[in-house]
Amino acid sequence: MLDERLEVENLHLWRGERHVLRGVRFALGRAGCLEVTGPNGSGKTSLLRTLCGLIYPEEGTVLWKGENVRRDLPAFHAALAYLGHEPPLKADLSARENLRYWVGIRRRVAANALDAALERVGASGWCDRLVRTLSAGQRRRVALAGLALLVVPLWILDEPTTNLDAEGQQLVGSLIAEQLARGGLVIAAVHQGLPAAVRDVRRLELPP
Amino acid sequence: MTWTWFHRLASPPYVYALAARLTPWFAWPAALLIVAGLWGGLVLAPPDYQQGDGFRIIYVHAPSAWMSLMVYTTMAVAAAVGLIWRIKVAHAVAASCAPIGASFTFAALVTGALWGEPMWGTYWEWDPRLTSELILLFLYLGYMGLRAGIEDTQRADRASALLAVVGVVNVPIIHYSVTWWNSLHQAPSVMRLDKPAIAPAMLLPLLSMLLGFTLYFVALLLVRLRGEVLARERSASWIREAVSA
Amino acid sequence: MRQFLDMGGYAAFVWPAYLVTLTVVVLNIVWARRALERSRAAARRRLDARGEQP
Amino acid sequence: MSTPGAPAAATLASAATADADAGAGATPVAGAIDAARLALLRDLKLAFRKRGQLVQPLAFFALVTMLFPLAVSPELSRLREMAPGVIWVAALLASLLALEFLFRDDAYDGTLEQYALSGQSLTWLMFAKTAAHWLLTGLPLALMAPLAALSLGAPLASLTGIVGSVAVGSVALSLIGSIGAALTLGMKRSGALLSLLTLPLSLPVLIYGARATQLAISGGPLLAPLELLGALAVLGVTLAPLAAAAAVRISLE
Repeated sequence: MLDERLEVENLHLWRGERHVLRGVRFALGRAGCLEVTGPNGSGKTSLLRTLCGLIYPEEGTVLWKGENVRRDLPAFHAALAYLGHEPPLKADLSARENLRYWVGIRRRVAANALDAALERVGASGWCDRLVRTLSAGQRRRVALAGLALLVVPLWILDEPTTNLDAEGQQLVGSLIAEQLARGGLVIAAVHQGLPAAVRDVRRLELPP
Repeated sequence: MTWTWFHRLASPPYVYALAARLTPWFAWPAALLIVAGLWGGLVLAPPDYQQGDGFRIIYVHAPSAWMSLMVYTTMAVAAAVGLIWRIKVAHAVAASCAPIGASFTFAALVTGALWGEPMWGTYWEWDPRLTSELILLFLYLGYMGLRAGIEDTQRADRASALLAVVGVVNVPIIHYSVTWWNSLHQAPSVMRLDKPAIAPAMLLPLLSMLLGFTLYFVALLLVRLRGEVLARERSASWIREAVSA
Repeated sequence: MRQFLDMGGYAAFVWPAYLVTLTVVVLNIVWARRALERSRAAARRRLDARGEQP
Repeated sequence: MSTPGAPAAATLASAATADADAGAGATPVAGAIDAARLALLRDLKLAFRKRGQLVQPLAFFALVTMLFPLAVSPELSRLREMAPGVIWVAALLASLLALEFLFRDDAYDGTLEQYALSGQSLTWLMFAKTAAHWLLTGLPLALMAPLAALSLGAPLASLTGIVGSVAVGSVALSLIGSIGAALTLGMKRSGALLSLLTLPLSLPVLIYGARATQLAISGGPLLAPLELLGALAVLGVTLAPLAAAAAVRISLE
C-alpha cells in the first residue's frame, strides 16, 4: 500500500478580487505535523478548505498517497477529519447524541468507545446536556472527542485551541501527539502556536 | 491534438479577441436579414385569407418565441459545459444569455397577447404555448435572481449553471403538463394558430426574420461575452492589453 | 400609404407588436454595449487598485 | 500524559490502535444506507425537539384553506368546485414555507460541511434529508388535506383519493424544493428567490395533483393523473438528490 502522504503543489486561489494563495507548496509524510500561521485574512482557512477539497483551487493540485484527491474525493474524505472554526454540533441535541450521529455517519462506533472519548475530554459530567446549554470551550471539547473517535490518518484543524482553557489546550496537545505517534498527519491553522506537547512541528507561514 | 481548438476556445484572451473580430460578421448580415424580413413581411406578403393583415404579427412573434427557446437551450448547454469541465468561458456564455433570453421571452408574450386579441377576442388565453412561455420567463427571472443573489462570481456561475440544467430537464415536462392540462379545459371553438401550409411569399420573410434574429443573437452574445470574460479574468497583463485596445 | 398604416383594421395590434419587438431588439444592443463598457471600466479600476499594492 | 481520566484515555487509545492496526482501509466504515438512515433519524429527532417549527406549515395550510370560504362564499357547491385548486395551492405554499428550514441550520452550524467531507455519498445524505422533510411536512399535509377537503364540501368517498394524491405529489414537491433550498444556501433573504426558483418547476405537480383531487371529488377515475404524479416523484427521487448534493457542494466552495 502506498504511504500516507499529502503533497501540495503550487496552489493558487482567488477569492473575488483577492489572490489569497500564491503558489503554496509543501509535502507532509507519516507522523508529520504542519502548523499554518499567518495574520488574519492571510488565507489560513481558505487553505485548509482547499486541502479538504471543499474549494476548487484556480491552479495547483493536492495529492494524497501520490494521487490527485480530485480523482477520488470520497476515498480521500474517508481518510480525513476536518474541524472548522465552529464545532459542527447541533444545539438541540446533547453532546453524546451529537457524537453518535456525527461519527456514526462515517463509521460504526461502540457505546463504550463513545463514553471513553467523552471522558477523555472531560465531558462525562455534562455530556447529556443539550449543546445549546454548553459553553464555547465545552463545545470545542465535544468536537475534539469526535475527532478522536473518527480514527483517520489525516487531521485538518482550524484553530483547534480556540476558547479552551490551559488544561483544554494541553488536551489538544496530547491528542495531536497521540495522532502523530500513531503515524497520522496533522495540519493545523493556529494563532499562538501549538501546545508544547507537540514536537517536531513544521511551520508554513502565509504572507498577509 | 484534436483538442487544441477546444482548449483555445476555453482560453479567455483568445475568446476575447475572437469575439471582437467576429461581431461585425454576424451583426451586419443580421441587420440585412431583419430589414429584408420586415419589408417582405409588412409589404410583400399578401394578407392572410382568414386573419387579414393581423397575421403579420407572426413576423415578430415567431422570432421572439424562437429566441426565447434557443437562447435558453444555448444557456443550458453552455452551463452544463461549464459545470462539467469547469470552463470559465462557458459560464461567461451562459451568463451573457440570460438577459437576452428574458427580454425576448417578454417580447414573445406581449406580441402573443396582441395577436390573441383580434384572433381569440382576448389578450390572454391560457393557451399551452403562451403559458409555457410565461413559465419560461419565470425560469429566466429565477436564473438572473440567483446570479444576482450570490456575490462571488465563481459560485454564482456554478449555482446558476446547475439551475439552468435543472430547468432544461424540466421545460419539456412543464410543457407536456401544460398541454395535457389545456386539453382538459380547452373550449373547442378557439382558433388554432398553426398553419398546415403556408405560401412562399409568407414563408420567406419569416425564414429571413428567424435567421436574422439568430445571427443578431450571436452578435449580441459576442459583445456581452467579452464583458463577462473580462470580469472573470485575473491575469493583469492580459487585462491591461484588453482594456487599452 | 394610409392603407399600409391601417393594416386592414389591425393597426392597433400589428404596430404595437412590431414596436415592442423592435424596442427589445434595440434595447438589447444598448444593454450589451453598456455591459461591455461597464466591465472594461471595472477592469480598469481593478488594475489601478492592484497597481497601488505591488 | 497527565490528562484527567487517564484510564479512559488508555481504553480509547487501545481501541484506536486496534482500529489503526487493522489498516486504515479496514476501519469499520458505515455504509451509505446506514449513513443516510442516521442522517434521517437525526433530522427527525431535531424536528421533534423543536415542535414549534414543525407545526407552522400545517397551521399555514389550515389557515389558507379557511380563508377561501370567507373570501369567496360559504356555498358548498361553489367551494367544492374550487377545492382541488385551494388544497393544492395551499399545500404548495405550505411546503415552500417549510423549505427554508431544510438546510439553513445545517449550513449554519457546519453540519453540511461535515456531510460533504464524510466520505459518504452526499447524494444519499441529501435524499435522507429530503425524506425527513417529507415525513415532517408532506405526510402531515396529506393527512390534513381530508379535513380541508371536507370543509370545502368534498364528499367522504373522495378522501382516500385526496390523501393519496397529496401524499404522492408532496414527495415530488419536497424533492424539487430541496434543489431550490440548496441553491439559495448562504443568501441572506432567500425567501422570495426560493419561491421564484421552486414554483415554476412545481407546476406539473400542481397540475396533476389538482386534477387527481378534482377527479377524486367528482368520483371519476383518478388513476391517470395519480400515475403521472408518481412518475414525477420517481423522476425526482432519481435526479433531485444528485442536483441538491451538487448545489450543496457549490454553496460550500
